[in-house]
Amino acid sequence: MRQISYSDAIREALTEELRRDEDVFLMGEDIGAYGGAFGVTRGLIDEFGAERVMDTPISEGTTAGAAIGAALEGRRPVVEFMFMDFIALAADQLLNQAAKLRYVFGEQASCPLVIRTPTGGGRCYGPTHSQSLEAWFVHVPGLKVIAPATPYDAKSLLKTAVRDPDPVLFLEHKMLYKQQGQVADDDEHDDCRGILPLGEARIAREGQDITIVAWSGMTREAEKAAEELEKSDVEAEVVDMRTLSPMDTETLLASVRKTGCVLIVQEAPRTGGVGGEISARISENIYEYLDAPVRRLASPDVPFPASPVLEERMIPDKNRIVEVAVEMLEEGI
Amino acid sequence: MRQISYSDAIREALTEELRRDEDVFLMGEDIGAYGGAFGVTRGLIDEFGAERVMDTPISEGTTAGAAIGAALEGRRPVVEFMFMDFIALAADQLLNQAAKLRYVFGEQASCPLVIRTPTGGGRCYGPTHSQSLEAWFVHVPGLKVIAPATPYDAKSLLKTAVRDPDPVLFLEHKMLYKQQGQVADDDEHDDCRGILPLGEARIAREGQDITIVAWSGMTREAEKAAEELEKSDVEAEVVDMRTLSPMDTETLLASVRKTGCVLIVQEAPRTGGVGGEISARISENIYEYLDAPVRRLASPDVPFPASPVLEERMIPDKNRIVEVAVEMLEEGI
Amino acid sequence: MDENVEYYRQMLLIRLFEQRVEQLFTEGVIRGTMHPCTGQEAVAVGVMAALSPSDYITSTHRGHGHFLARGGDPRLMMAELFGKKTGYSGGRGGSQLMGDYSLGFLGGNGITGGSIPVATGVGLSLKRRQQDAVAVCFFGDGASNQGTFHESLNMAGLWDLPVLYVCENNAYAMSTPVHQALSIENVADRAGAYGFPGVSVDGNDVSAVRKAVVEARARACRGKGPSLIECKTYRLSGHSRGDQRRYRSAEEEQKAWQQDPIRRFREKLESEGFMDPDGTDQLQHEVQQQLEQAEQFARESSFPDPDDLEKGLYATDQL
Amino acid sequence: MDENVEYYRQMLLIRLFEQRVEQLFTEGVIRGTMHPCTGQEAVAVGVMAALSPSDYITSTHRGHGHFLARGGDPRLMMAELFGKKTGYSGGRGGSQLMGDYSLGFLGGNGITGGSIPVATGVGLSLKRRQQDAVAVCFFGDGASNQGTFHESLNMAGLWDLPVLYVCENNAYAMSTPVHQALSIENVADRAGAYGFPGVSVDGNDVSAVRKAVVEARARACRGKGPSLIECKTYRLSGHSRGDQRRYRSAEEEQKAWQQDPIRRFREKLESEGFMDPDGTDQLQHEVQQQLEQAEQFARESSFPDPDDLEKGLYATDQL
Ligand SMILES: Cc1ncc(C[n+]2csc(CCOP(=O)(O)OP(=O)(O)O)c2C)c(N)n1
Ligand SMILES: Cc1ncc(C[n+]2csc(CCOP(=O)(O)OP(=O)(O)O)c2C)c(N)n1
Ligand SMILES: [Mg+2]
Ligand SMILES: [Mg+2]
Repeated sequence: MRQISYSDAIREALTEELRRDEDVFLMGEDIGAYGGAFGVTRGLIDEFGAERVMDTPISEGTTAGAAIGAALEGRRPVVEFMFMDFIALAADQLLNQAAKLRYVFGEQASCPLVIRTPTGGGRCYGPTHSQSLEAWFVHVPGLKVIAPATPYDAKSLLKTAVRDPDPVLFLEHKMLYKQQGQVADDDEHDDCRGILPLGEARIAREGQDITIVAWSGMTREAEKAAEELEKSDVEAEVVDMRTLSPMDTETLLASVRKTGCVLIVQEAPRTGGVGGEISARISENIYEYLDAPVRRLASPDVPFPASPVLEERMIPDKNRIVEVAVEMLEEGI
Repeated sequence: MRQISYSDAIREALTEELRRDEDVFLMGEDIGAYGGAFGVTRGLIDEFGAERVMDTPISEGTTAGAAIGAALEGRRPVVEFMFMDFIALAADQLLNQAAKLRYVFGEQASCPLVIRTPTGGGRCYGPTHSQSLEAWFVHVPGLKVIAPATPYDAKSLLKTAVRDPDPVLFLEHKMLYKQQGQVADDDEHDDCRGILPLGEARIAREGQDITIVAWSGMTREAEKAAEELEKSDVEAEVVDMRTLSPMDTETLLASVRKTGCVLIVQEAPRTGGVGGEISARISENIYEYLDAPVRRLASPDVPFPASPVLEERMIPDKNRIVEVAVEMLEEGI
Repeated sequence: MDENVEYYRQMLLIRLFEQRVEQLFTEGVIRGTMHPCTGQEAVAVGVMAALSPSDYITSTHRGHGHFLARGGDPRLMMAELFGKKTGYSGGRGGSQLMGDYSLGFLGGNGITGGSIPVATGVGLSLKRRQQDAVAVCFFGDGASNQGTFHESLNMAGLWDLPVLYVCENNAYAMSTPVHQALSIENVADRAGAYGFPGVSVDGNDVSAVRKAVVEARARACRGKGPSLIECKTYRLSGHSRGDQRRYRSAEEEQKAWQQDPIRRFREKLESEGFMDPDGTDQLQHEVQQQLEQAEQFARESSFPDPDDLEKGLYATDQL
Repeated sequence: MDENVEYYRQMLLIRLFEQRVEQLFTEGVIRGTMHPCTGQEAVAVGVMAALSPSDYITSTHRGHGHFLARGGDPRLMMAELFGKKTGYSGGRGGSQLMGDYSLGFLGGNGITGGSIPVATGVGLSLKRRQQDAVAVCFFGDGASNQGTFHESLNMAGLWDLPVLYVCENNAYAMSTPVHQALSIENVADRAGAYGFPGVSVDGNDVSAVRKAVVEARARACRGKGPSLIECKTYRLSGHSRGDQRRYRSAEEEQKAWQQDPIRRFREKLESEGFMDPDGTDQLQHEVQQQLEQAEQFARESSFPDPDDLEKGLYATDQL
């Protein structure tokens, strides 16, 4: 398999799906000639033209709504929001339209819509360009939420998302765009090559001493922490949730059953984040397997500051993960 | 103390604060002559005039934003959104403006804004008029979230909210509006009579066998369940969170330390709700006091259906609470 | 039968449907809420009369009339209002959320202004298919003050989308008179800000409405883009059940009843010889029977099985 | 000193500030991002020249010029860009989020169109105070397509609020040419949809801008309500640092440079005898020195204490 970057992997997925299905098209601000703020769609307008790689006015709410309309009419729109922070402007359309259509109107109302958007901090972009708002959408029944951590998953899951008959939110972490990794090649004869089902977590690394649960950008930090922990003979298992909704509780529980100890790492501010849901599910289901209380490591409950020294303190990283994991193991024993 | 309804209590709080402070004013759709969809502001326009009880166009986003601007200029706007479902249209202004102002711009940026809005199901209003979206805003650092369950708390906490220097979301449950209860009287000589601080949970009922945690509409069901449980000699303690953000973890933990057993009851769909956060906090802090796994009772992960038979199945009620509590106590022993 | 008689029949069906439904709410037979379109029948019927089966329609919270005029089955609509399994949305949607995609009717909407972007997207899609079809977007005067109106009309104007924006200006948004919310005289005058035509028509005149829509539709199908059509009408009923209408006077309502589109239309048809009083009575009788059957169907239908509550959220998990 | 020379000085300050900041980003000294207003200096300076100290201003992501023209301290601005504790927002806001309420400058905004409702609310509040003050709302051509624009201008028109909506039409929203996003020719032409005046002025002419704002302000203070002022200008720099500007040609940019408001203004002032080349050089030198001091201040300031990260979220927990 080839090594390419996370953003190239996303571009490949888009390219292949645009080629495969005429109904697929892209909408977003500056995704054409500019190629999107992070260059993900660069060049696509040359192959597919402005009709299928559509620059939109700055109107996030209606862009989402228009994509819903197009989806209902049989298209497969893939929308890019430049930063996830701006999705709040489209929140109504996602919550009150997209998510409810099939449940209410039944099978006649198929809304195969994908919203792609970059999340997360680490680039000193400040309070309104650094947020990870997955918790909002995990709480919206009818939306699916994907947050891949590797080029392979990014490509494979995006292809799945585009083919999915329901609305999917696809979260790309800014700090991962340059991350290199293998991806599945397209195959003329096997349309489903490299396609991954939604809703399956991934064991990013095996271990039996402690489970570290992460998704999106935090997965990398968790893996680095696991490497570090190995030096002190701690074998950490890293569970990359990948799909947050629907959530793969089974894989998660299987890991915790084995290790008896779990640390959840979340980039979003602590309170009300997805980590709470994960923690609750573990307690509810396999409380008796726990050797130590479930713990969460997360950003504190403040907006993302711009200053590098503050942002660095804000976001959980390898060192903090190691620290807490060691603490847990010491207490737990 | 007098007995009045929850909606009268809210109207009293508004009346008293409008009288007390000239900078207080109300904005919202049809809150003037119509008195608001649930009649909460009925009559206020007669006393305070259309300048202080302002009907707005149907523009939730800008209404929130305009309230922010007025607050920054020194006013104390109290906005009504007709149903909480519509708050998604103002999500950007709340998330990216109101919540971040003080943290970023410092003390110069004071945004004393209250958003009042009815939440919850139980009236067959269907998918877009029944939602409880508190989880979204509990996850936004910089916003405070109040969800009172009694006329007393509604009146007292709303008064506190109006005087609070920061943005507050005040959630009123539709099924509580007619609920009767005592309230604190206004007192010419004591401006702070009946004022409650934000961020303190309330022990709605004492008991030592199991803690039932609830807020807003679910508190009543929890209390009814506790009465029912008493018949089988189970003494349930009901903790009414009242303020969801900041969250009073202390009161919560104290109760669970005593009972060793906790059931969280949430009206919103299960996944990603505030119940997860509460569960996680309990595990993190007093895992060793737990005799049984923390459990959540919530609506299933679907939109709120309109049909009475479906809505009835959807929302947790007294009977379901009793059932689960009994199950937990049996297992726990 | 003259097409005008058919329009009259549809208007009557809508009027009597709404009146019956309001009654059923008052009796407590139906729960939840509903927004009658009493007085606005000529808009629904006039618009639909101008459309083709390939067109799409998005509706509002006040959508029963639109649906009936497009051919919605009163039985399934009534069953939906009763919260029954046989209803258009299996009881899940209620008054505001029912639709029939086979009729191109994408349903009502609980969010004021919520369907304007959706219709715009349907238009975007239709334009690429280069079909002889348009998307028709109903919304109220109140909804025209939502941001989605602006964003959508800008996109439609920019891309010349085949979308007809039909504003039902019924003089009120709930209790708010139009001019306490709209900063100019006519909603139609806002079309200029988007570079396409806007017209105001008498929304109580089914022919005037039909004519405006026929023209706008032809324009859109010629690739010339969207139109904004403001139909000036009046909501003769309350905003929703339980509305005491304290915000307006009895005199105002009486005056409005003099413009009642149904009476006006009947008088016109009778005076022009298309109908006679006997024929009208006969029609009324037929419609009433149809509604009685619809109600009976709804009453006799069973409720959805609560055990199915969690089904049908995703395509992989069909109800 | 003639006021025009002062305007020139401010424009120069803005230009050199932006150039220096871009340079510091390129060198990696400053992190994050910034949006230079190079080429748009006449708008910022012209608007501020027309205002009184009691007025309020909301700005955008491209707000350094607005802030400097309103009297923002380059040292504290530079420190903010450096992420330092001495910066306007203590390093928390960065380029897009700094303000000084004592100057009535409510800060920039990271959300395109996000400040339009806020300014409208300030105007609402000012109107009730019946003070001689207005709220001035800057936004771009791109932002004018957001729903907030519509909702806000409708409210302002409805309630005759003292708000000046100043659209900086700099020909692009990021890479998108105005007419690939706006369905009509001029943003100003949208004012008619709200019942108040809209004008388009040469945004590269400080006097033209000033004059338009003076008139609009006087109108607002007479209780006549809002105005929309579109200042046509051109962003000579990239959208933000790192923008390769592949979406436009070198020729187009060269032509735009010929309209460089600073050179135009200097030539005018020199030809009219208000300044001579020596004076201009001297001014340039002074400004440069001021900026060097600002940079030194920023460099020498300390970073915020990471231990304070969680402070200052609520009034009860001050930093
Ligand atoms: C976003 C949103 N805001 C408010 C409401 C509540 N509401 C329902 S209908 C209505 C009035 C709508 O007025 P208009 O658009 O003129 O339509 P009409 O009711 O007159 O048909 C309001 C305020 C809603 N459903 N959605
Ligand atoms: C809601 C939102 N959408 C998109 C962006 C990203 N963005 C920042 S500036 C910009 C272009 C704005 O164009 P315009 O309003 O013309 O202002 P200009 O940049 O030309 O000054 C975009 C798309 C944003 N910050 N906020
Ligand atoms: Mg209306
Ligand atoms: Mg621009």
